[in-house]
Amino acid sequence: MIWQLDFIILTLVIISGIAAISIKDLLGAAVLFGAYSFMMCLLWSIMGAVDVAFTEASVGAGVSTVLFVAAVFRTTRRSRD
Amino acid sequence: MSDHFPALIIVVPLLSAFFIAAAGWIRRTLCFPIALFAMTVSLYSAIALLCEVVTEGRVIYHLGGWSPPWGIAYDIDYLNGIVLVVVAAVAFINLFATRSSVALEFPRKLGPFYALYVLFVTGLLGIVVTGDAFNLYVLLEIAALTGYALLGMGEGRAPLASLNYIFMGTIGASFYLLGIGYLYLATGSLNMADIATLLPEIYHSKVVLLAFIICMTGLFIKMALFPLHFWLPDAYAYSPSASISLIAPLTTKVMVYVMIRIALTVFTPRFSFASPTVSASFVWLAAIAIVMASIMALSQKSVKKMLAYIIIAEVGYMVGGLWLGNRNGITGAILHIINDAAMTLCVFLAAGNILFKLKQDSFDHLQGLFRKMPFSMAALVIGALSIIGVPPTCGFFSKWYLLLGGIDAGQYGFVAALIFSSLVNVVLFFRIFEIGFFESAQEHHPTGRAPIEEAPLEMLVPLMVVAALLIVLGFYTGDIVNNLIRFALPAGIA
Amino acid sequence: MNKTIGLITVVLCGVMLLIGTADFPDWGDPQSPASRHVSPYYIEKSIPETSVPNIVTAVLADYRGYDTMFETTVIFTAGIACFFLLRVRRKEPEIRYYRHIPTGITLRIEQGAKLPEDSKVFERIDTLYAPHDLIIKTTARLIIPFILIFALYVIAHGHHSPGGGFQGGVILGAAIILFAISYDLRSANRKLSERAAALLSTIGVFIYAGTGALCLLLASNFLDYSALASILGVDPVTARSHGILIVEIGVGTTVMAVMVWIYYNLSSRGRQDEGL
Amino acid sequence: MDDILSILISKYNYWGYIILMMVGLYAMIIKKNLVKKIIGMSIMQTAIIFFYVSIGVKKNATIPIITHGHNGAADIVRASDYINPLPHVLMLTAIVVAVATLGVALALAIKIYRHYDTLEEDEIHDFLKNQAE
Repeated sequence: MIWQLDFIILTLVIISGIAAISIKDLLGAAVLFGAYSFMMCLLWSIMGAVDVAFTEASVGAGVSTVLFVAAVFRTTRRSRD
Repeated sequence: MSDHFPALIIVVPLLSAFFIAAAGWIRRTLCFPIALFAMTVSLYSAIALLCEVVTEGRVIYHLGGWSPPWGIAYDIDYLNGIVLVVVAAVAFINLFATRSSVALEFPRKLGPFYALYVLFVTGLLGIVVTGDAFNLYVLLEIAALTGYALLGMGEGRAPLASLNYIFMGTIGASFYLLGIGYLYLATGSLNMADIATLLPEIYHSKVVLLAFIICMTGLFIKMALFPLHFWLPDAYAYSPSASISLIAPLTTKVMVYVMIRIALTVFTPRFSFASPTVSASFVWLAAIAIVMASIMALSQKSVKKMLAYIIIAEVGYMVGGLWLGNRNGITGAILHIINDAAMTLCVFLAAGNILFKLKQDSFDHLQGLFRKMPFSMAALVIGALSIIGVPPTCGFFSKWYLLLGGIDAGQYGFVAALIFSSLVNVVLFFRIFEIGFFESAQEHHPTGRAPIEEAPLEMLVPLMVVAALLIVLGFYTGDIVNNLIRFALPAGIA
Repeated sequence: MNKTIGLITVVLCGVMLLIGTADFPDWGDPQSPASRHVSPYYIEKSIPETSVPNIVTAVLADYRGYDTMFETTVIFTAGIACFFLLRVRRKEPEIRYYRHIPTGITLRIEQGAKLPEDSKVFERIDTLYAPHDLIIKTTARLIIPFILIFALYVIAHGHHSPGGGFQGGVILGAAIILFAISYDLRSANRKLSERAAALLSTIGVFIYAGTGALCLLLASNFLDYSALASILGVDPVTARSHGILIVEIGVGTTVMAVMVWIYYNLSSRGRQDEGL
Repeated sequence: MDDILSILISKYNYWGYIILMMVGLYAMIIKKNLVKKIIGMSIMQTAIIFFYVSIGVKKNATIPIITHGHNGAADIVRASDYINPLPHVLMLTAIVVAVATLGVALALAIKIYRHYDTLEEDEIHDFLKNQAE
């Protein structure tokens, strides 16, 4: 495992996490949350946690995002913060 | 089969929950009998288990045949045994008492309701019975998830209150999980008994201290200790009355049990009570919680919301009792788990009966209720006397032990808070009685429909049983303390 | 005001946690307590005791199988909770329209009248009717079989490679959700109705707990799969391996059904008529 | 310089988890939008999972799948060759719990929207205040 690579991905994770909670459009937030989960899954597979990474890829980046999109679609995209 | 009581107590309700969920789609009338069967079996096994603990000592059950620390084990001593019986008994009695209101409130969703009911009880029983710190987290989440769903089904503000409960509950559970992670990092084990043997070598480590603080913070959020309580009143006040009389008596009490378990079994008294300043600050926190919750209860205008603040004050009693760190204090805390579960059940069932007939519970509508619903109101009086702490009822005795513990430890602030809250409770309940007894009765239902009468018999009988239980528990306090709670205390407590 | 208090709480939490890291063992240290005490046992004994090379699967479904049973129950609970909270039943509208696809004739069906058979010749049309996009529909039809096969592979091959019941179940569920998105909720409901999803979720978790209870009936401890040896006709170690496979199938079924069930309820606000 | 770098390498993952945890808590406490709060909740749960996975890492070790299968059972499996599998197992469970909580939270959010027609917490409070008057 290469710590430089690990470090870069960790930075990306933090950036997409902060972006997900600060963007005004909720659909965008849902998609950014998907990106966050996917980066996280990469990070974990670098750390050797293949099963956890696999689960996060299918749950966090997959189904969670779909559920978020479904909920946003059924409510509203508008957000004031 | 008798060797497998520890497994039966969980497995039977769990399997029944699946049958109920399936029956909800096939034949709805089957749901209640299956739930009844599950609760009966778990109550029976809980009592049998407590008897086994009394006769043979600690019971350890290896799940999957793997011995701890590699596998998960149940570890039942006096402390779990007592709480198990309390949880199973409350769930059993409440199942009868709420049958009519469930049929009224969720006519089309009986299957999911009873499945969630049984799963909630399974989760709590699992929390109490397990000897594995991580397993406790998973069961905590089952109890919490079912709780969110049961509370969120109410009218109006309930979903928002329940969503706030989700946020706070998740923060609490996540903090607990993080604390367990710190313990795992420091010791490499997840089994409570194993952690307890490994910890003494590393008591000085910051990781252990932090694990302790994080775990306790998480549990304080979960049990709604005063500054972290704000999710509870709304969540409880707007919930359907069929679910609240199950959740209110059990959730906070089981969380207090978890706190006692973590503080006494995992960290051992040597660590938990090592620094008098830490213990004293927790006791002060509890004292402030009691006083503030009592004051806030005074300003409420509906029965359920007032009771919710009383629950927060009661949590303060138990937290304070534990952190007094002496024999009387901890005895009082454990005894209060039993008594408080019983009296909370009693008052919430009474409030449920009032709501069932009146459809609302604000103080303005209680006039003349003593004449209209004499039995429900009588039960409310007994419950209230117990919460206030009037002698033959059980509430007096646990309060007595707590007071003794406070005096032993020299924590007069806590003693004063206890007395203050008793006085406030007198005011709170006598206000209700005054409205109900002296103010002129309205001849008709507030909305002008059928006149109010006593709740149906199947709701009254369980309520009467609970009210009688409050007095019986009071008479047998000596036996409970001497034969059960005395052995639940760990060695090395003054 | 609230914002400041919140910010102070958050920063305090962060600082507290940061101080704690000072006493952490170095990252990746093989001699840290976490790697020395319990976990070596799993690594060294999982093949001799369960004959499962993927240690995570062995620990997940056997050594700590009780946790996993409740993990499945959590998912099941979430499914029931979403249904309990959201589901509303609406009466069918008085007048419904069906189109006979070969001829293009539209039929008007009034309350109480006999419905056309639920066949491929008729198509329901109403205000909720969403025309499908040909490209998306065809692509989904091409992809879904492969996703399903991959999901089954993930469940079945969990012993030897990353994966297992949970991941496979999620992928299975995702395939059905993809179908529901690319067609519409009504078509998906015809393939896997809500009732079927609910019953499947129950069955899956029942397979898990029932396997455990079966061990109990065979006079072993709960979830002790080696007791299944007498039924399966193999030695206890292989029986553990088979037991893991059985419970993984149960987990997969529940997870698949619940994911679809939650999606149905969330995407239609509990009405089960119109999806995304 | 080397010292600082080695401290950085040995601890930065733990700092990363603390930052993510703070981001999640911040969103849950301060944001007013309910979906934002739910996202914050998920971020916080992922941060804890990240912490657990970091505990399990072992230098010079491979993923916890034993490579030589059934026939090589005679080979000795050394614990130091494989990454600690226990945190992974725990975190699989935690991920499942997270997605279950997410589902219930979103269901409640939709129920709230059905009732109040908004997802902003302060707007809901205004609505309730107006209703009470």
